[in-house]
Amino acid sequence: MTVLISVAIVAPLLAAACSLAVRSHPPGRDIAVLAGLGSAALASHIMLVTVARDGTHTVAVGGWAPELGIVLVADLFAALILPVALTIIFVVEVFAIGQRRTVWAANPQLSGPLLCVLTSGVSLAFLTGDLFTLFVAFELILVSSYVLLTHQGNRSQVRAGMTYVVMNLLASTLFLFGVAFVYTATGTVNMALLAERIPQLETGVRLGIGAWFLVVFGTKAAIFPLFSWLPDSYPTAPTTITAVFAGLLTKVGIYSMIRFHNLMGMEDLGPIMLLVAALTMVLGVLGALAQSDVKRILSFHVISQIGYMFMGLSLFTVAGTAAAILFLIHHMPVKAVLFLVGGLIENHEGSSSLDRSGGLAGREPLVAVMFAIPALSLAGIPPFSGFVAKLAVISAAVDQGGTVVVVAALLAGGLTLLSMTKIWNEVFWGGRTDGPRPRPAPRRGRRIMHTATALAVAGTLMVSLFAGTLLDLSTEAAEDLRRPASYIAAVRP
Amino acid sequence: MNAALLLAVGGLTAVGLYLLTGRSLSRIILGYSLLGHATVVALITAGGPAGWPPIAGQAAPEDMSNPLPQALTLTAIVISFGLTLFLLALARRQRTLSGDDLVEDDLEDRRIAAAENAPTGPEDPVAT
Amino acid sequence: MIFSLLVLHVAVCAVLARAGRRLGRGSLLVGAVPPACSALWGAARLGDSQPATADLTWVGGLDLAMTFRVDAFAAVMTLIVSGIGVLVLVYAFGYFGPGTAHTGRFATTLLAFSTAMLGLVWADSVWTLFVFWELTSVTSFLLVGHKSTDAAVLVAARRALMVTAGGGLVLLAGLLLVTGAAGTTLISELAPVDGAGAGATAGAVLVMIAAATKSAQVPFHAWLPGAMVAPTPVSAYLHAATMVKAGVVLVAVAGPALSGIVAWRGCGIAFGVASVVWGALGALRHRDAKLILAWGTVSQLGMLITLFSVGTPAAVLAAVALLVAHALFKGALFLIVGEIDVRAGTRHIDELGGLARSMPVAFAAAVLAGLSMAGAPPLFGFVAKETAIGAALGLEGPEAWIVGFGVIGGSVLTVAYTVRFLVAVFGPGPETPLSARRPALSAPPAVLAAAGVAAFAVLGPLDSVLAPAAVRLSGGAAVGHLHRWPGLEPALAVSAAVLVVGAIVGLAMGGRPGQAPADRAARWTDASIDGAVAVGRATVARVQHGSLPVYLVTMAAVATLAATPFLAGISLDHIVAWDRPLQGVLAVTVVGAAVALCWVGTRLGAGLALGATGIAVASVFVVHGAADLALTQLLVEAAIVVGFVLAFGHLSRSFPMTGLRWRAVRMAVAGLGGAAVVVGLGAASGNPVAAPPLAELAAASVDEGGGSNVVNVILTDIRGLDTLGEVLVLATVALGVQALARPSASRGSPTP
Amino acid sequence: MIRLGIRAASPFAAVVGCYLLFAGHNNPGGGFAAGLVFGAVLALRTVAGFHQPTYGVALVAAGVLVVAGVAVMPLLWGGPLFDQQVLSVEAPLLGKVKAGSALPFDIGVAAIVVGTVIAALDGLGASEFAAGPPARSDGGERE
Repeated sequence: MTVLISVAIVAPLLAAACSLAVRSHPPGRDIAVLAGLGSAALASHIMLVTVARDGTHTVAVGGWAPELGIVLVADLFAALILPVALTIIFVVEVFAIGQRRTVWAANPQLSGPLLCVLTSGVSLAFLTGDLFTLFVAFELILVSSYVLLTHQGNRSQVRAGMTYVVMNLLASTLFLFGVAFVYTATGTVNMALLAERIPQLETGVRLGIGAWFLVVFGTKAAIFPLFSWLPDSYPTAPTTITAVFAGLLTKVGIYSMIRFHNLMGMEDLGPIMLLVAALTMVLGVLGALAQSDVKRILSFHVISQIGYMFMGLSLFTVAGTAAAILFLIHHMPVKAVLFLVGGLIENHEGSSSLDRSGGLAGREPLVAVMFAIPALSLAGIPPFSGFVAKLAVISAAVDQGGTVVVVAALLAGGLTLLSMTKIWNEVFWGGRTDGPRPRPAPRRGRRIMHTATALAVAGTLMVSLFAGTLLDLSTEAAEDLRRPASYIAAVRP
Repeated sequence: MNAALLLAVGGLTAVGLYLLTGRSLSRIILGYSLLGHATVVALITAGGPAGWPPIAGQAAPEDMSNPLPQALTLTAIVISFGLTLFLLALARRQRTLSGDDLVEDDLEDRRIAAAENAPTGPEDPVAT
Repeated sequence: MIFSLLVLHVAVCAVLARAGRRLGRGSLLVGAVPPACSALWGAARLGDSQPATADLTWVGGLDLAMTFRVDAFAAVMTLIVSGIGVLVLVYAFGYFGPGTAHTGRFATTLLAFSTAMLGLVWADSVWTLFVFWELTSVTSFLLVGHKSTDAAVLVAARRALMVTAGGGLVLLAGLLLVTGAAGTTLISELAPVDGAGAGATAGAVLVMIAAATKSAQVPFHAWLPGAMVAPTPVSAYLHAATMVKAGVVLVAVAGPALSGIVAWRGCGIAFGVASVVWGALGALRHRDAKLILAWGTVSQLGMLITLFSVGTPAAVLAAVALLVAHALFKGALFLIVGEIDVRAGTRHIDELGGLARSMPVAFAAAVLAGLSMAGAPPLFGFVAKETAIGAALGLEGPEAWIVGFGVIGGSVLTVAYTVRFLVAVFGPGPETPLSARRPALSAPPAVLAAAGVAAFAVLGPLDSVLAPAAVRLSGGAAVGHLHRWPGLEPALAVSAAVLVVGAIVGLAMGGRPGQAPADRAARWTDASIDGAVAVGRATVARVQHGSLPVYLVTMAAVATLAATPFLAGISLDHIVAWDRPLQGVLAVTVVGAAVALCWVGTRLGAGLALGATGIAVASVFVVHGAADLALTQLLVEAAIVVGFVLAFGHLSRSFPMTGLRWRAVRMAVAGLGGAAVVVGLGAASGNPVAAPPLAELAAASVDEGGGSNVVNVILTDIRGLDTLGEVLVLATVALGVQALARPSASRGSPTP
Repeated sequence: MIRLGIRAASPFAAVVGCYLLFAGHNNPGGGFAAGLVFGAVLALRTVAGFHQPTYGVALVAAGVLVVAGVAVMPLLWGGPLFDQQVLSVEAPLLGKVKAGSALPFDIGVAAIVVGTVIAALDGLGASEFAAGPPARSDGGERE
């Protein structure tokens, strides 16, 4: 287990260093990156099998006791989400290799190593059982995302980068204040110990800490009213980068909330969180309706969908938490695929703007299919994964009698479908518009891009096919989260 | 808890926030630095009272200042140092592109807001 | 068998998707194979009293399963869905001339739709039904939008999808409530839930609304006439025979469980009667032959919804008969109009005429189908309508009046628009020139029309098939029988009167020239869809204004708000002024330096003030006993000041001024933010639940870490992982800084 | 005059850096501080116009390799991640140094810090600063 966890965290780093060392040699560079990302992804899959079979594993880094050192905890929750995330990054990197030599590509010398660093940060964030290490992991993810976002240095990227960087810097600052609050009240930053001690705090302090970390994690997760950075920044990055961001970054925030707020017993915040969830869902999708660029539409949908996960979390029931976890598993690949398809649209149409494209379904039926499946899934149309996830969230809410949030969720679902229809009608149907088109990717690159996207689409279909198993696992993970004693016992045997 | 240090934390945070919400990137960086100071002071304040430097052998453990927040803040300082460097580079890039260091509004957001506020004719049924 | 058939459908779909382009028009015939198999199987099952079932768990935790149950009613529906499906696919072979583009795609989608529809009528679990329900919406969207380069087509397709799939969302909510109240998700096990709580009632109403959207009931009907932009085979199949029946099927199968709920019956009858009348009026006013039929469909669907909602055994039997009759006659009429459209090049009734002579087969078929629609003997439509009128007359109370009005008034109007249609299209007038005859076009409608006659002829066996279906849908009650000749009853008199009055009205309307009515409902539907977009614009213009400072102020304000619970936990007992007096001095210095930093007008000066603040903070660390921290702080501060000067040194002009009000807002939020942090720290430290393990750290550092500088041991060993992350941040920054310095090294400049 | 001063101070500062690097485990200091001191030397030399080092990224890559290597090395003999191995070494000038794997770790840290400083010097245009007012034509595309 130690090996698996170490591989997931450190292998991408070694790959990044190697890739930087041979950065003027493209094949070596790509092989190093793919090897690092691939081995991490593989390790995470083995980890899932192991954890599902044997239960939670912990690794005391450096052999120190949890009171002193850092503990890495591979519980079922982490083991469920990590493979999804790491596989997405791997597939996106494959796509990126196909996208080379087009004007939409990221700089391969940088994007590979940076994706590796990001991967490492994601693994660390999912596996850590330490609040401060979580901060470091966040910073690792963020700093690599800052650089990935701005490394081409054009004007829109620098502008968007500033919004993104500065807002997240403030969030990180708030995180540190939060650590100070927690540390002064409990004398530790170990999550298991916190799960013991925070519920003992007096109500005001406990809720204050909970609410404060809602703001901290909520900014990363882009919930209402802290989402403004997202739609401004995501669309400006190269497609592959956006795919990773959209698939992963906000989810790390949701993940942290699901872990933190469940373990620390923040049920009292539930009602207000449900309100925030409803607003996030509806405002996100309304924002998407107003946009006229595929990548911007999809960016707003990230927010809207975050609302569903937040809704599941806010219910603070096993069913709700399980639904949120299942939604995470469904959403990450679906969103990444949609952005990859956005990249394909750019490649075929010369732009991701709705006004400048049309009739793609006739010319590239495969792209149309690869868009339709995740788009329908996003809108919650059966039999795709989004339906199961949405049904899980909504039925958990119905059990709790949350009428307002259910109505909001259904409304958001309908409007999501409307905005997907908008993309479909204007990009895939309709007449072809003329205009200057940049040179598309060469044939081989196109084949790689299509294969990577198709693989990812197949992945989303697998999520749907095995939704039953995944929901069972999610429920098991949610039971552990809702019963912190098991987590504590795993960390301090 | 130490009122003097609390004052420093509060003051640094307030001034930092004020500077951070400015429109000039140089002030944003100043604000971020101050906020960084504030977090560091907050963390060591959270760690307990002042004491001797935590070097084993030079002072008894009970007389030492709490080393853990110091280690945490060292990590935090280094991170914020790195991020400040990055912000500086971003600012320099912005200067190259636009000639000053002002943060610009998002153009697409502005365009949509403007389209909303401007009186528009009947909508094209297909475009919407 | 159920799964094998579904797999066969899907497999052929996949083959067509791959090879459709190569097969061209032939793929329509290939696509007819699976429906033919299903139809044969359905026909074989007709007499079987034992339902066929199949079950496959999908998501156990949510009771999501693919559960199918083909009972007497489902077998009848199978025959309609697949039988007409075969005919339509064959017809489409003739409809699309050789060399028409995208026929492969059309065949794939049509077959996919057929599969979804089969799944829907076979479903036993409500979630299975829901899955296929939404699939029919999506596939019908693709079919309606088949001619996708036309802007009007896109609007119609979007309208159809949004209404039917939006109805799907309502259905989702309704099903959750109903199944919650009933305690099962299996339709066959739904016990009557009359008198249950508000949840069940709300659920029933939502289910009824969903059915109304799918079955194009007023006021959700606008999508159906709009969907007539689709190729005629689609209109005949989806918008007459099958998909629009999905809502009817839902009302039918849910009827036994829900018809005890007054709101369910009331809603259904309201939707139904309104649609019967409004649809028929629409059919009387429109001048496009296809639209006449489409509006007629709205009317007929209203009749079906009414009868199923009423739910008495007689009404259910009438509804089942009408369901079958409608599929036969409306399918035939649509196909005939399609043939006329293809051969004459128009379907506007003003431009058509004299087709009775030039298209004798079509004429004969149209007359048979039309008379069946009008409910004239000796056709199956007569039996159905006769039973319906009888059922309406058998009701009591206010329901009797409303339903009676709907059924009888609707019948009159039906006769009227049928007569008008037949006269206008086939009657006297300038003969429309036609193109060559295509057998594949004329055979399927003739078959369907003949089936209407045959059904009347062999009513006995048919009754033995339909009556069990009706028994199933009326919750097991005895339903009586269909009669070829009901005898001299009030219903017969009413029927005769209906025919006479209707014919007069129809003939009177037929010759009148006029304008097609404006499609207000469609406009309203589109306006409400566009309204959502407009609301989106308005919202986003407020929320997402693109200004970073506003975002930051929002965030700081939210954080301040989040800190309010701390106020409840604050106490002052544990607060000391200072541990060492010097701290007080230094704290004031720090704050003073920071405030000074605010006042400095130039960037260079600000950089230096920043340095001063840093030094003051470092002194705080020294006093606190944090030597490493102080050292690092000084070094970092120096580096940052140098960097600041390097980056901004050339920009010597002073900071831009901002508005006074905005500055006040910033000051307020900043002050509150500072206070929030102080309150948070003060409250959190008030009553700590545990003390940090200081002695253990010091001991561990020496014993196991091998160093006496505890901080350094923590950094490199105990919390080495953090340090690893920290230096990786630096490494990444190094890459980023270099990339920003030389952006030309990176290829490309995406996004305009 | 300044250049001369910087030239003279460089070796001295380098020694200070080394001290911080090796002494950090027992006294204030450590890899980060040492790296910054080294970096400061390079920065001063650059600003003074001696030469601008260009091996920043390579140094960073090497540092990452070392640091990540130290982290996973214990796995080879089955220890946990970051398991500390302590050795006692007699070093000149510093006396007895109990150096463990913390030392290569600190060296890796220092390497990354120096690399970052070099990259930052490049990124913030230190050489331009030395050469006078900045040139606008640094290859950035204007839109």
